[in-house]
Amino acid sequence: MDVIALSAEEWTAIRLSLRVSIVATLASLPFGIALALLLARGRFWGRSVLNGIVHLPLILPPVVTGYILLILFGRRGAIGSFLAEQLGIVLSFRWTGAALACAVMGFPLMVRSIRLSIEAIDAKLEEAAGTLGASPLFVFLTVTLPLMLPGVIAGMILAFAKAMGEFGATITFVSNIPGETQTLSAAIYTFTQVPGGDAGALRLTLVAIAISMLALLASEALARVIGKRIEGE
Amino acid sequence: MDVIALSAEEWTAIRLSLRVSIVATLASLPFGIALALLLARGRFWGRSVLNGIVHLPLILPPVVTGYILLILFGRRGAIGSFLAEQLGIVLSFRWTGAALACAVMGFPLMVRSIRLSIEAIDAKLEEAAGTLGASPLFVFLTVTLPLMLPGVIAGMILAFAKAMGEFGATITFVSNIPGETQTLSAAIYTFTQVPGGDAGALRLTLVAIAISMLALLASEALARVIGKRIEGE
Amino acid sequence: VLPQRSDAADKIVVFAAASMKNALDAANAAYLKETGTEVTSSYAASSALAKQVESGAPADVFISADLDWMDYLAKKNLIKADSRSNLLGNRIVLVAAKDKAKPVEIKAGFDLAGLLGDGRLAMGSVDSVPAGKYGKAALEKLGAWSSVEKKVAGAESVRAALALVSRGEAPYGIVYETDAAAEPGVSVVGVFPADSHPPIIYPVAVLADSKNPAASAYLQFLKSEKAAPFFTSQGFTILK
Amino acid sequence: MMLTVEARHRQGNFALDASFTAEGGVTAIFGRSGSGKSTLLRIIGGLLRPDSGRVALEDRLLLDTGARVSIPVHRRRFGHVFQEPRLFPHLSVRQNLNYGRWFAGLSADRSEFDRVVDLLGLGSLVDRRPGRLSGGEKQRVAIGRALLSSPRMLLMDEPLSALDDQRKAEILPFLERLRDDLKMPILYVSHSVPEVGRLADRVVMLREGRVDAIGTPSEILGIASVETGREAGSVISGRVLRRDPETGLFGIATRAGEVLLASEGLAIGKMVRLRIPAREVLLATQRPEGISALNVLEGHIAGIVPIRSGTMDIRVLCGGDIVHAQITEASVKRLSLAEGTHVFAVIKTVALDQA
Amino acid sequence: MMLTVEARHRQGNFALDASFTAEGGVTAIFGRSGSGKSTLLRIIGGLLRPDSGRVALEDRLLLDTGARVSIPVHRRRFGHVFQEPRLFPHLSVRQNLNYGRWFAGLSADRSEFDRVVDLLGLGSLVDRRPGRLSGGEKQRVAIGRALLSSPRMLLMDEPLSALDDQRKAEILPFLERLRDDLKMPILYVSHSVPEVGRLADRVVMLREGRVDAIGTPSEILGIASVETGREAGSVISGRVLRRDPETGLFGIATRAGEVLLASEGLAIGKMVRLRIPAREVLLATQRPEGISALNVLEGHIAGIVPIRSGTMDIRVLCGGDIVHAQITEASVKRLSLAEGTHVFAVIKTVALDQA
Ligand SMILES: Nc1ncnc2c1ncn2[C@@H]1O[C@H](COP(=O)(O)OP(=O)(O)OP(=O)(O)O)[C@@H](O)[C@H]1O
Ligand SMILES: Nc1ncnc2c1ncn2[C@@H]1O[C@H](COP(=O)(O)OP(=O)(O)OP(=O)(O)O)[C@@H](O)[C@H]1O
Ligand code: MOO
Ligand SMILES: [Mg+2]
Ligand SMILES: [Mg+2]
Repeated sequence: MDVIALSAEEWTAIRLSLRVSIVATLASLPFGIALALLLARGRFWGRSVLNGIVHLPLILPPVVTGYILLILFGRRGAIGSFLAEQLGIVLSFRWTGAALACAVMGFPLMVRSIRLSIEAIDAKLEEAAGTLGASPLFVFLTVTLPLMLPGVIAGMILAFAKAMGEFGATITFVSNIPGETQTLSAAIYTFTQVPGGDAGALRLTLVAIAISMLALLASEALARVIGKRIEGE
Repeated sequence: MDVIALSAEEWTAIRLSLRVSIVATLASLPFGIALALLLARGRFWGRSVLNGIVHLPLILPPVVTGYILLILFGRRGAIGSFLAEQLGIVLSFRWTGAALACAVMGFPLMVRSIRLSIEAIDAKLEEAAGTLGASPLFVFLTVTLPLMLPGVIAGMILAFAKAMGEFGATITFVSNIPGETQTLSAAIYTFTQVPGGDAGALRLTLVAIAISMLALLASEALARVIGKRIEGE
Repeated sequence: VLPQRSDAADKIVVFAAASMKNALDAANAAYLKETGTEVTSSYAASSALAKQVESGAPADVFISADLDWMDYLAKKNLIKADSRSNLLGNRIVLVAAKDKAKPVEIKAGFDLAGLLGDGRLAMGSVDSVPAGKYGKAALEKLGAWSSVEKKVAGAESVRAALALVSRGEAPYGIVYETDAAAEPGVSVVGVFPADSHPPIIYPVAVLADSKNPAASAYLQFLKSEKAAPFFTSQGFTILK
Repeated sequence: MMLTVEARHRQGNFALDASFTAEGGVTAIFGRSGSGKSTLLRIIGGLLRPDSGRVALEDRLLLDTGARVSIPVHRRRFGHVFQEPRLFPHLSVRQNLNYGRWFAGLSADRSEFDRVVDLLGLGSLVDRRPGRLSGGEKQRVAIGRALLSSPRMLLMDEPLSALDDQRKAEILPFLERLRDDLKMPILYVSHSVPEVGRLADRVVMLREGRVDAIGTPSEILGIASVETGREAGSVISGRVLRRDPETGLFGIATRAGEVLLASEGLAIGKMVRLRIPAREVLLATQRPEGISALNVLEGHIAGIVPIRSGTMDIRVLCGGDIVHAQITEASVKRLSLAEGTHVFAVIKTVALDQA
Repeated sequence: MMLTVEARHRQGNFALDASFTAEGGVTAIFGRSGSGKSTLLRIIGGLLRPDSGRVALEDRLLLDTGARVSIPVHRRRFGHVFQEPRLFPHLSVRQNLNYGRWFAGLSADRSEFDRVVDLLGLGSLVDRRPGRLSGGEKQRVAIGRALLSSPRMLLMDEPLSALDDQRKAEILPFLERLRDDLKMPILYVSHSVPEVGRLADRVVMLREGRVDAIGTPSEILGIASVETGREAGSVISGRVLRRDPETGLFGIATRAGEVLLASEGLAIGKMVRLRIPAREVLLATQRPEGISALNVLEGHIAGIVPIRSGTMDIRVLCGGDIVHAQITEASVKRLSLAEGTHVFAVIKTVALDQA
């Protein structure tokens, strides 16, 4: 099975993709939950605008998102230069930038899923928790959060899968540097751009599918366990 | 406001994008609902595999999805030749093909949202409907479907937004033919590929944002109306 | 392993048009063997790479698939003007699916529209993909453009255009000779005369921000006899 | 209409193993919390397929796990009032009420709708959504929804527990009419002895998933068991004999003698059932004089059973009916009551319920 | 502990405008379905902010819409038992029960947990999820959860309506102990007159969002109003005087004379309240002999009020207490009862409830 013998560079791309996808998913999770809460429960002016902004990465061609990221978070970008100078965080042409791009691209998917779950929660249970002495934060942690878990899981898996498949914004923002920003998807893309690259593209595609299937299966199993726990009512 | 003066070609791309996105969203909806039901309620062998396949377009780089579509639905593709010969449906180089590509790319998002909503439905209500004499189909139409509406709307808006932003799979599958398959996204992309195209890209990007924002606002308003109707419990 | 701004010396970072991957990977391997200097290449669309250079990418060398994006950087003084040269050339050819291939004489006034019938002409997108721009120029020069314009299917890349032809979606396509040579599903049925379109040139330059002293040596290597076989074997022509 | 039920089912630690038959009328299912009442109703209604069992209504087989027969819920057409309201949140009260009528074919009779809405006091609520109703209002809508679905049978799981006494007093006669006029079989889960005594033709007592006892209300509820607590009593039946034009009281001829009853609109000649709470029956060894109670039944003591410390259940055989009286041990001693003693059972007219 | 409530609130067509004060003990909220009971509890509990209003417990201001004061729910620490169970579906029964204890600080006393679990019969259920409980079991967990949260006050919305009589009989004394020993104020919504008569120190009668009447149970429930229906009665109080060693009955000294009561574990000298259902009181013009009823109170008729056709409410002033009797009009005529008539109120010992 020569097809599946992977080169060292390819292994690097796989490891990198995993790292990027996992970091992108986990790092965006708190923001995703916060925004989903804000959009589901908040009643403030500009809610629609915020909702629109969250959806932008979905609406725009990935290349455009990539350019916007480059302009904002690049070395010379408004936010990028601030992060670099004040916090020492450099995103441009780093794997962290790839993670940012993936996170941004998956963000609308994550927020929507979580928001849907929040909206399905019976507010009466939160009331009941309050009467038992739980402060709003505690109610959130012990009632709201566990009950929105199905949405959180769905959102995470969508974001992870998106991160595994995303390359348009990534390659535009942080380029396609092996070992640093060349994710699995970017590697696949590169293969599709050269003569005779099909076999390579196929091989890496199978790897991408295998990884994501494992993630999917794990998430389904997790969701089942949670579902079984809640079950009935 | 020269920036916003759009050429006739651009208007064509906008109209096309709207048509493609709307058709993609609506045409995939019944399949999306059916699959979401199957995944949420079905207990059959191969459920995980099916779930994986639905997620594939998310995981794979869009170019790869485009190639796969080409192989399957192209003139000589297994499905494409069948459709062309038996049903007279030609997808390649047609806007219908673009709609197919957009539908496929948005499908995992739609299915996930709907599935999440189905899983949040209280099965006790469906039981109650049954005791009142409603057959399973009727229960579905009068109880399940209305209660999963929030997820259906969320899924449709995600799919629509994705369709507006999608171009990788589309251009690979049906190319970039002005008036036939050149969507707004493809036009934006084209602008980004020529030096000095930034102004054009910006202009069309603003149009894309405006359209999607309108769709978002409409969907939010719709969801609010439904939410108000259900409210309480 | 983090690519620091390349004043960290020994490692060279090249931003190159995606279509050069096969040739450049081979050349880089040879360069490493010869000098012990590692070259990392980032392959993407020339447009993206140019914009990245503009926003401070840590690259030393840029190889563009057309002159436009190199000019774009030159205008902004982002390349070392004296290092710029035209590295490679290419040709565009007319291809057809292998089983349907019949030689076509490409000359002024040739009836491409007739050949296509109600089929499509696959080529790189004529506004955004360099091969598409060259193809359009050639067709205009040969007087065929107006009759085939409506039949053009603009693909996202030359590779995608090739796939359209080899899959039988389109009867004919215009692609680079380099790509056509490597695709078993298609045959070259005609070569566009060199004078029918602006010269197809892959320019190369060291970037203005590069502090890597090895960059110019690497450029010399690319232009040398030692590197030439890697390019010619992929179908590129060496420009002197 | 004969209902035959046989069901064995295990859920978690709980095992149901119950069988009974019930012929027409109201069958009350009685039992402590967790004894399997709702589970039994779910099985009969077709919502739960038991591990093994058989359910038949008249000659129609609804479930037979052995023969692999199982008529689906919606074809059983049993109006099911659940323990919680289960209203459709996306439909208005009116739509909820009408839901079952869609499937009931021609019963689209508006007067029926109006009658039920009126009975349940839902008039001002029909255009509201269930989310904006009070607890009792929801429960009433649930009852109405089941009633309006033209069911072949009613399965009611504590339907009146959230309602005030006055509303109960309005709904109970309606259920009685269903029972009597439409001959609709009703399975009725309740913890309320007065309700059961009044409605039920038959009581099935469940204990930990098994049928502990089955019989008429007077047989089951007369036994002052742990389950029935202080609400034990007797149920006797008789025919309406006359109406005293002066007092307006009805005279009911029972086997124990004539009994006076305050009621409204009883037809002469009609059979009625009377519930006599055991704790409200006084016993006297001589016919009491100058006393407000109008009903004095003569009989002999047929049995004395201690119920709880200091309290006895005395069965008095009057004519052919058994009247239970709960009195203190002290009184038993003081009056030297024993089996065979000739006694008068004194029952206040207002204490009598039409059952 | 004095609770002051004033609330005006409009929701849909319904307008609440209620104010009352309640000092310690149990305050029953009584009223028909839809009269605003749950809404009032929600306002007091801090779950609903009324259009305008004021709520204070002792000297602690909890809500004052005028002064823009509103203590959030979780700082009020009022144990709230809702009309529906509202259990946390993702937590086990044990975790549900323990939920409030996290916030109750040091009350992490296991014996308290065991006691409540025992009282409510939840022993075998603690490791289950709420989705797998019966209706009554859920309601019991909800009660336990509120009790275990060390509340400053209890708001109970029909807590016992889904429970069987025996379970009620076990829980009620526990609530009485909370009332008496911990002096915990309890607001108790119920449709059950016996429950209210037994528990409540005070009854607030709501009608269409307004306080219709407020007073002691005997004042309110003695009025045989539409709302209380047939369960009207009197509540009198007295001191435990002695225990008859032979019969085991307790003698209670009331202002109306000595009354015998069958009960368990009453301490000599303790104050108790007795509920006398009006329909169970017989009136006699001469002292009855040879009768099983042990309690005969002597008095004069203080008033006669017709309740419904054919039935009268007779107020008998015995000593200083009013005892209500419901008897038929026919009996009133036959015995020539009128205001001032000297009568004997005959009450069976078993009919007496300790309230
Ligand atoms: N969310 C709401 N919007 C509008 N009206 C409401 C809402 N919730 C309740 N109501 C109405 O307010 C009134 C009082 O409701 P509440 O729940 O307080 O009644 P309740 O006395 O507790 O009745 P029950 O005994 O049936 O539980 C009812 O008429 C009800 O229909
Ligand atoms: N889904 C379930 N899984 C396991 N056990 C269950 C489930 N549902 C109910 N039970 C158990 O089955 C027994 C019978 O439940 P059921 O609901 O029939 O009781 P019930 O008689 O209706 O009680 P209640 O009067 O409290 O409503 C109970 O012990 C309950 O704990
Ligand atoms: O008049 Mo009665 O018989 O005591 O109710
Ligand atoms: Mg039950
Ligand atoms: Mg209520």
